[in-house]
Amino acid sequence: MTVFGWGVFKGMMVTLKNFLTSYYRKPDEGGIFTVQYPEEREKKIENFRNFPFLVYDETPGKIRCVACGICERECPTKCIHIEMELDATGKPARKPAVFDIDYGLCMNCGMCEEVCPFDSIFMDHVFEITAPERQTGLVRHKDALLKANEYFQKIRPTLASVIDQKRKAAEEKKKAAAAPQPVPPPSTGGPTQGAV
Amino acid sequence: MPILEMAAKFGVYAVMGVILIFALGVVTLRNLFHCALCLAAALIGIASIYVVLQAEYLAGVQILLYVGAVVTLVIFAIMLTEHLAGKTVRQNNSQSPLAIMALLGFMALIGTVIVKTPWPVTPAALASKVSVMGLGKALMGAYVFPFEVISILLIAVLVGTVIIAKKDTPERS
Amino acid sequence: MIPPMLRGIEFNVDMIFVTAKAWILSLLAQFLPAWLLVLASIVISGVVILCLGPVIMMYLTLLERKLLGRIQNRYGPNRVGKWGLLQPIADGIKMFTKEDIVPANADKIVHLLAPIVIVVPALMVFLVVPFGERMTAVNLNIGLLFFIAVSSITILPIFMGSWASRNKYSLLGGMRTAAQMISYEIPMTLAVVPAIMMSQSLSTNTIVLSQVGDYDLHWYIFTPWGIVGFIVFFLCATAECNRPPFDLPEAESELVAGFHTEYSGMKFALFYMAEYMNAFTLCAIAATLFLGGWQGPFLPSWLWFFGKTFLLICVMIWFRGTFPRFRVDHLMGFAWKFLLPLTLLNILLTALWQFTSNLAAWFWSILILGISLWTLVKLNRTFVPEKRHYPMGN
Amino acid sequence: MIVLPLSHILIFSLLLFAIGLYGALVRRNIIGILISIELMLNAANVNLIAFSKYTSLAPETGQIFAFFVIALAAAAAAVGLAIVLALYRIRKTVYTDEVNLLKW
Repeated sequence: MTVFGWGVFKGMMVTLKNFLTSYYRKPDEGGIFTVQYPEEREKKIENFRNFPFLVYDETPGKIRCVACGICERECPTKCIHIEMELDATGKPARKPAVFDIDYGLCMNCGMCEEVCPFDSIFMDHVFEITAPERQTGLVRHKDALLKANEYFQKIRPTLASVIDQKRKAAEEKKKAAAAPQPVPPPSTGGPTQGAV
Repeated sequence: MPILEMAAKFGVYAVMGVILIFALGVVTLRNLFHCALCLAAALIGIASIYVVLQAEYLAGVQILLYVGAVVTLVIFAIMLTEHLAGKTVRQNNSQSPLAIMALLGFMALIGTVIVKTPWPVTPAALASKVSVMGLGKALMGAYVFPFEVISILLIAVLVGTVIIAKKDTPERS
Repeated sequence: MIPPMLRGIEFNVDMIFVTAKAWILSLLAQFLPAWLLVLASIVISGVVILCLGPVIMMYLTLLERKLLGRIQNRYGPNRVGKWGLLQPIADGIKMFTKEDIVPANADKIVHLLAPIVIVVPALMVFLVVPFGERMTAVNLNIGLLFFIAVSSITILPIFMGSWASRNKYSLLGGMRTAAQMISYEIPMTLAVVPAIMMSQSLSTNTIVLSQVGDYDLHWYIFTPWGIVGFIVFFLCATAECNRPPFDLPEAESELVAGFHTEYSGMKFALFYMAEYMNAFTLCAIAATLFLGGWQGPFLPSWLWFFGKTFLLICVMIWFRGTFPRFRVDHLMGFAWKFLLPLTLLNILLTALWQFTSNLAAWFWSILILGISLWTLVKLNRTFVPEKRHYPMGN
Repeated sequence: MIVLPLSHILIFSLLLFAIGLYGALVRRNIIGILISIELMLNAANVNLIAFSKYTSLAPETGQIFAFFVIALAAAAAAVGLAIVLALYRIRKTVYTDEVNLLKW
């Protein structure tokens, strides 16, 4: 037999319990889990992705990107712009001369990171970006995008280690393939030479 | 404290003047909603006159009943009947000059009566204070019969109003 | 030499405000004529109330947002000031600086008058509230009637506000608010009658004094009719100041903001202030009538008064954190078909309570209350339409 | 305790009554007439209270009569407005001179 007002009483008890427990319960079991943003920071999650950046191995000169343009085509918001560098003879030098990403347009989807065959573009953890002017202020040129491999290892240790092993293995395989047959003329190694 | 006395008396005359102005507003304003608001203001003024005449309980009842209920009723009626079209409609009919003359005559007659007759004002009456307890006893004592008749009448009015105002929708089968 | 005003007041924490006022008056007495002193004491009380009202309103808004936050597992505002204490001031500045938009074909005068006319009764009610021993601003012997009459005036400015802004939503909101406030005013007035009957007077001070007793068991809430009266009065109080779960008229989801849709800036702040001050005074009167006003064992009287009122306001906020909104017909049905008969029966109970002995009185009054509640619930069984069957199958 | 000469209050209520009467006679809108009648009733109330205060009859009589007048005025207003609503629903008008046919 439903006593009149019993549901009302139960409802009030729920909110009262919630009110009281919010004072002493710890965040993960029912307490208040709000993070006071500027003072406290959320603990870093490795796969948190924000604007892309380019990786270089030792010196900014040895950039991994070969300006193949796959990410430029794949980017849904078309915010990447690449121009191939031409060496003295006018042949493409497999290096990007100009590599612009418009952070204003980029929606942090991470497509460029997935499609990049040369592990050269990854998503960063830096999200507090401001610029004085909206249209042109947020366009990042190549030198602003370049970051060292150590930084990449620091922010995404697991992924970075996997990629480094892969690159080292490719390195050994290439060196092994190149070393044992010093005799055959260098012409056969032409097509794989660019796979670095 | 003669100054306070004199200031209070002046205040009462001022309130009376304000009430008369609001009353004129009730009668002459074109927009009926403004009339109802002037009526509310006039009634609150009259409640303050009751306080001056040491009938506080009645002032409270007056505000509660008149301003709280009757004026709200009038405003409900205005809202339901006044279509918002701002068509300027002649508010008063043609007999207004005739009515004014008749009223002036009526006022002159009653005015002279008021001023001329020596009212039996007794200082004892001025001093007597009506307590709420006294009112209750009188209502329950000497005036208990009209009190009951009024309650029956109010119930009759309640039922009557609902029946008249109810939209007579055809009885759903 | 104690100045004449101060004689007869014992100096302890309880009388701190009374002595403060008397001391100020004794200071003024040196260079003011006698009759001006009377005005001075009126002015002092007036200034105190005029400051008390808005400050209470500001910190009620903060309290509400803090408690609601805690109920919903988040902090309330804590950015402006130490624990968000300066938040009301920030809100106030925001309200002042906001642009004051008046709709094009609105009725200018009435649009301007409405917020003013709604704040005046909200402030006037403070006169009658007994803040502590000998701390009622004006000791009217028709205190309670004054309170009910003044709080019944608030229906008018709501009409003015909704009619003047020439907007369908505000007109609908205004009509609903007026209907709700009228239908909840009657049970509220009748819920007050038992307290008046038992204390033989309308003045709030004597009502509090009539609840004096050892161990404070003489509060009216510790009697069967007191409990019922308190619950009904408190429900009607929440409905009277349009607070959830009775806040249909200004329900954001349905009527944008009810009657104060077309108001912004300072005028909206006045509407907002009037609502919160009404909430405070209604809780104060509920505490005075049923919880023994400033009665309390050790603490000074005004501390007891503010504690009880604070407790009741927290319950109102608690309601807001818990309950969904009433539907219009349930809202009206609840007032007319449930609360009104209950209060009438409550008055009968108090009458019988006065003449019978204590123990037996408890027994049969609970009996009567139980039976009447049961019948009322049965009578109010909500009309359940017969199950609708769809031709195409469900 | 403010003591006004009785005749001043009577003149005030006479003026109020005259204004109410003028409104009732002259106004075209039925609700306007009803409001003016309220004014006239209030003028009568003021008179009742003034006499009960100043002359030595039993002091409560004036106030009790005033209660009954208020109750009756409320009842009259309620029924009057109900009739106005019914009239408005049928004839779509609240102006007295447009409602002059005895049979509609």
